Amino acid sequence: MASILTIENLSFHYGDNPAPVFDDLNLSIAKGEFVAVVGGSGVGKSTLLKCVADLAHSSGGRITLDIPERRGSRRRATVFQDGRLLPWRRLRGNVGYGLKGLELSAEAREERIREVLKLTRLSELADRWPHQLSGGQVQRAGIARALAVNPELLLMDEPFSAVDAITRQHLQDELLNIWQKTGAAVLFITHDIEEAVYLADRVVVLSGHPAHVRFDQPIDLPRPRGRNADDLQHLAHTIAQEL
Amino acid sequence: MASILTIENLSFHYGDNPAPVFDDLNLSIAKGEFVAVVGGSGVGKSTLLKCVADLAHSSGGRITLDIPERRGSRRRATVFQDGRLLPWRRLRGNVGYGLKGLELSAEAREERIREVLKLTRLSELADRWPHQLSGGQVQRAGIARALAVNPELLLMDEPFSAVDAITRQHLQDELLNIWQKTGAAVLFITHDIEEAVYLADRVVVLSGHPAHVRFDQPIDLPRPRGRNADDLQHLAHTIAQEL
Amino acid sequence: AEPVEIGYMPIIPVSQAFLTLDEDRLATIGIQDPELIQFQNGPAMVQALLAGQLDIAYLGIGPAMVARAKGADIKVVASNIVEQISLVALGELAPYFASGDPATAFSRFATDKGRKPVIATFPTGSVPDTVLQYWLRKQLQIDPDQVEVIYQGAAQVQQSLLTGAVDGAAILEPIVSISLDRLPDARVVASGSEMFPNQPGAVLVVRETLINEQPETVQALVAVHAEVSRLLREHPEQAVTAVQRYVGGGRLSAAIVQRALENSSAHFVDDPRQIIDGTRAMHDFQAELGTLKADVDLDQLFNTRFYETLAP
Amino acid sequence: MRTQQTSFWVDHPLGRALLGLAGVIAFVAIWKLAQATGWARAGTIPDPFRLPQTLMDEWRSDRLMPAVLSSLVHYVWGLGLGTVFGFLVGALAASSRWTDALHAWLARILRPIPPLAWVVFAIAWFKVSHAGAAFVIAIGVFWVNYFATWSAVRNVDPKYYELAQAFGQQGYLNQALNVVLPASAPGILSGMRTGIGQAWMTLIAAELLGVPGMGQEMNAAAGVGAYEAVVIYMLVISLVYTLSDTLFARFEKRVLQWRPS
Amino acid sequence: MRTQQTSFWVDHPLGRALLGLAGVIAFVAIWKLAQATGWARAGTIPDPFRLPQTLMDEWRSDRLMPAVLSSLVHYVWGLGLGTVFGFLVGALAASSRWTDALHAWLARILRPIPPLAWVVFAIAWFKVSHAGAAFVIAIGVFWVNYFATWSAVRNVDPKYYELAQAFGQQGYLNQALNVVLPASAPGILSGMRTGIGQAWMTLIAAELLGVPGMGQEMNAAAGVGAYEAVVIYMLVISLVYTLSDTLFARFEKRVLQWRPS
Ligand SMILES: Nc1ncnc2c1ncn2[C@@H]1O[C@H](COP(=O)(O)OP(=O)(O)OP(=O)(O)O)[C@@H](O)[C@H]1O
Ligand SMILES: Nc1ncnc2c1ncn2[C@@H]1O[C@H](COP(=O)(O)OP(=O)(O)OP(=O)(O)O)[C@@H](O)[C@H]1O
Ligand SMILES: [Mg+2]
Ligand SMILES: [Mg+2]
Repeated sequence: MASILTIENLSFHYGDNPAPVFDDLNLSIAKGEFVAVVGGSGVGKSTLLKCVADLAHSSGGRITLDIPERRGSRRRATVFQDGRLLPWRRLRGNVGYGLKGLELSAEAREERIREVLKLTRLSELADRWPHQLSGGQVQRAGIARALAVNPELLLMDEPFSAVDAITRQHLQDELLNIWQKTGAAVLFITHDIEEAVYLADRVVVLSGHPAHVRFDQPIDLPRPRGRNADDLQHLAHTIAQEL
Repeated sequence: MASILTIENLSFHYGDNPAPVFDDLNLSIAKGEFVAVVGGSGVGKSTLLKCVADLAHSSGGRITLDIPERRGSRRRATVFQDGRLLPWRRLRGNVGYGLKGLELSAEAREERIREVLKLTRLSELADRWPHQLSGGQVQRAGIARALAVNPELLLMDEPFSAVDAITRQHLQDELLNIWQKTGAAVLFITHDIEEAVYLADRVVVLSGHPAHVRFDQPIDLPRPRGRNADDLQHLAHTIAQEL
Repeated sequence: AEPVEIGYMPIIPVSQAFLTLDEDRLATIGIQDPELIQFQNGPAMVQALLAGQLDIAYLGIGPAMVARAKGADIKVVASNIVEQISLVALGELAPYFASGDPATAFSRFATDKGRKPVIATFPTGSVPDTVLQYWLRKQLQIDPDQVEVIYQGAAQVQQSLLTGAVDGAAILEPIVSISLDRLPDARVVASGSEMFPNQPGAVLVVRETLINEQPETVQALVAVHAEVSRLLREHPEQAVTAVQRYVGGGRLSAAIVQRALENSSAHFVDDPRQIIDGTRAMHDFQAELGTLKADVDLDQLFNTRFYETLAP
Repeated sequence: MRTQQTSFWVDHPLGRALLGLAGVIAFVAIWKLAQATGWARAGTIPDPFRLPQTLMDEWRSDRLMPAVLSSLVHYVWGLGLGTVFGFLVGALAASSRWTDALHAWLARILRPIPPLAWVVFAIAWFKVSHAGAAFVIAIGVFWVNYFATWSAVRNVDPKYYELAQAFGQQGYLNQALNVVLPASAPGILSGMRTGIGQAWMTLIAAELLGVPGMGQEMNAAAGVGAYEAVVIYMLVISLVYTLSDTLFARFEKRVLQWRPS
Repeated sequence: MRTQQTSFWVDHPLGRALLGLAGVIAFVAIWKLAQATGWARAGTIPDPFRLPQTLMDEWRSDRLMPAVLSSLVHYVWGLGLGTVFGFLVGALAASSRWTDALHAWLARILRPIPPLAWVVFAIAWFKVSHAGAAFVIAIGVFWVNYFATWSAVRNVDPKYYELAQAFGQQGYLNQALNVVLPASAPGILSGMRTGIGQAWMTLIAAELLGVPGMGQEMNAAAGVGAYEAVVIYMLVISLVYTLSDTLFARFEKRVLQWRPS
């Protein structure tokens, strides 16, 4: 299948820190593929996401995106690890932040916002300021904002880390739902290996300094998958060994 | 055993929001007890912690702390859900933030900082500014800061949510270690029920609006516990049913 | 036609202006609804003249020279006042003038008090400053370093005298009269005629275009000027109401205004020919001091024709 | 356990007003005392108890209202223009490195020129007119806003730019309106509020130009030692200032309602 | 994919200096043009090409250096005192609701009083002295710092106070030094930088008091129509200002090195 994202020989280091985070990293994601990335804290997962989202200047290598522009949707959208709501917009305004410029009618916009708020179970809080939300609510708002723009490539940085188990399962299933419906590719960073195996087509393990792809495990389990199925648990165990 | 913390008929609502988060909440923690709190996103776990840490003004009820002052340690210390490092202090300075006023010699202070940095595996990053840290590193710094003051009551708000599985296990075990050595009481908020069961003497489930203690499960498993032991899994399952 | 613009400063030396601005007198001159602009200092007035504003202006001879030198097409058609600057001394300094030769007063003061007397005046190059310097150097013929001169604006000189921050000031009316009124031990220790005989003060200037286009208006203006000058000389008490309205924004008591006018009455000299020599002397002295930056052609500054028509 | 403590004195508007009044009364008492005990020489500072009389005099002689109205014209225009341009230039300089480099030296040359020196140029350009006075006032206000805006815009947390970039909102104007402006609003508004006072501070200097107004009246009154009148004009200015400052504080609070407090 | 773009003109110090120079040259060109074409009336604005000669004159006649030195005394003291007190009062008012309420009215009364009006009081209190001039300068600087500090302290995110509370660091001084001060440093420093320019802007007014210095020389030169000399003094002031501003910008950068950029 055609690659939607190709990372070749990527190298990167933070301005004042000469030690590179990556030095010759390679990764590609096919159209419609769900790739999960796991790895130790500080290995460079968020940095990788930043590079893909074009928020950081790589010092070498190439990142190629092969995504056509489509009306009403962005090529990429990012769920940040730190939530990153604009404190001067109410929740509704934050969720709709990416919609400007998408050539949507006002109703279509409203509809999208309503939809993602419902999906993330935030509808009742739409008029709150960000500082009036709990940690998990902020995180869900970040997810809603990214889903609202209907992206072709969805970049998610530990999107479910701050929500309770029930909400998490709900959001996982909604995400799979959307992914299957829209055919978007997903780059999903998580610390929860079972989550990775439950969701992804492929789990990539990053490790080392500078970081490289240590392990790349296709998950061929049929969908819908059972969360506690033995084969899933087994795969998760295999991957955990590689961490 | 004597209660170190007693919450009686606590009621609370946020300034501009008339709907109470709690209305008649009761909870107590014995000296040296490890209590885990689980509950849905937005139910009021962080708010409860804030009340106990005396960071919020309750609108009714009583919170009694029965902790004597001890030289070289604080009565309470908090690990915030959002990390909350001071951006103008380097990591080392953040970790040592609570030590001032504890009547420790300069060497003893240095020693404590060194110890907790080592424990949270941050020693090499001690001279970084907070904005130069990854999400998990910020979270670990928050943990280190709280451990450094050697508290009698440790309040932790989803302290391990942003670290990878390996680091998480390491930190869990270090926490248990410290808990057993110091005899401190711990109020531990988490979304991971297995984690709660693995760590705690008692798991408390909060739910409802206003929130109340829906379920209070003592965990009588002998320590050290096996992470994948059947009885642990079984208890976790029971609790998950209550969520 | 555009209204005639008349500029003035609200000070006693241009008292003629306040009398002239009376409705009836303006009608005689043939000026209807003039635009009046009140200035707080000379430099602003010079700039306004240079910028092409003001058809008629009452201002000090110093600013008039500067404006002319900088290229403003103005002519002095009449004088307002001469010898209007006096030296006011306060309690500590005044006795030294009463008890002996003024030329040694400052040194005797310095010997007794162990410090130089402090005299306030307007900024370097201003008329009061020039007069003070002239007095020290030419009249008393003493070393000007015997006194410490400080340079201030009108409000500050006033305040310095009242608070005793200085020992004296070379200054104009009405500050002289106010000081004498409020400070019982203040004295005028040198009058204008002693400090700089025939020293020119404020003048009436008219723009050349006005002279060329409406000579009859200018003639009438000068005639009225002469008339009110005579009034000021002979019956200063009759001018009090008009002057009081302008000087100090109308906040001075009639008594002080009257005192100031009476003190000055002999100095309201309106004949421009009488100040030509004084102006030259002043110009030369300023050149000597180096405070005169502008090169002014004095022959071009005066236009005595209108006054001569009145009093050949 | 802490409970919500409120105090009448600092929380209730009336309490605050009374405290404020207490501050003013203490000030006037010290003033009168200085005057009465002769600690300050007679005649050198005004007598607070003679102020009401002076106010009546100024009012009756028809000097007060025209001066207030004329000064208000200078104030409103000067403040408006100074604020708008200070904000625009500051924002432009902080957000475009080219503009910044191009004007950096010039700003440093022009910045310290005092309002009194600008008066000379104001006359050359605007003659003696309300426009000239407004110009001089605008200069003073300009720099305060310029620096406040520049600094506030420079201090915007880069993580918000990342966000804008990530959601395709990086058009200059879009980013300016949706990110830079709200993020720097606290600093910018603080500068504007400083400017509201700065404009009055420059009033005397501006009206030395020769245009009528409260500055001119103050100067004239000081020139003849009428210090009570000077104080009256100051108090009138304070009154107008207090009004505008209070209004602006309200506005500021509304705009910044998103802040946690 | 973006790559790190650097441009000689805006990144290299030399490039920036050249751009800055270009800005100044353009300015002088417009000025000379205005003068030469008579767009500005003859005599109303000085001739830029005669400035070097004037500079030599001022230097040789031994007026320049004493004036510079004397003004520097006023400047340093005025700026120093104004900054320190503005900062202290602003910080106190913002952090204690009692102080705030007590002084709120008084501040609003005193705030708009112009430096020129303060000169009158300066004479009464300090006679004609350097102290008086420094006082007048300090007033102008005071308010700028007062507002900047007040606003910066008020805008500190409350989550940091929570943190201080949670770790037993709530002593007033401790919290001030470890939380309030660093959190509000960007705003406070921006105010201080504004004050560095403000102090020079108040110089003429301050020296109207009667103390020698550049302000007085400018005033005298303007009085006799020596506009070139006025410009020379302005340029000298600009030079000193540029130096102090540059030094302060360095200092600011050091203090704020913790900021992401
Ligand atoms: N400042 C505030 N003003 C108003 N409501 C608030 C404020 N802070 C939190 N809330 C609301 O109070 C409720 C409890 O919040 P809290 O942060 O305690 O939740 P939580 O249990 O910690 O959730 P999470 O697991 O998502 O962190 C939430 O519904 C939240 O929206
Ligand atoms: N601005 C910065 N300057 C210097 N180093 C940085 C900066 N930001 C991150 N780093 C370092 O780069 C490394 C990779 O960071 P990154 O945020 O990508 O980690 P991560 O894999 O997302 O970790 P986590 O799971 O903890 O979020 C870390 O060691 C971190 O300390
Ligand atoms: Mg990360
Ligand atoms: Mg929470």
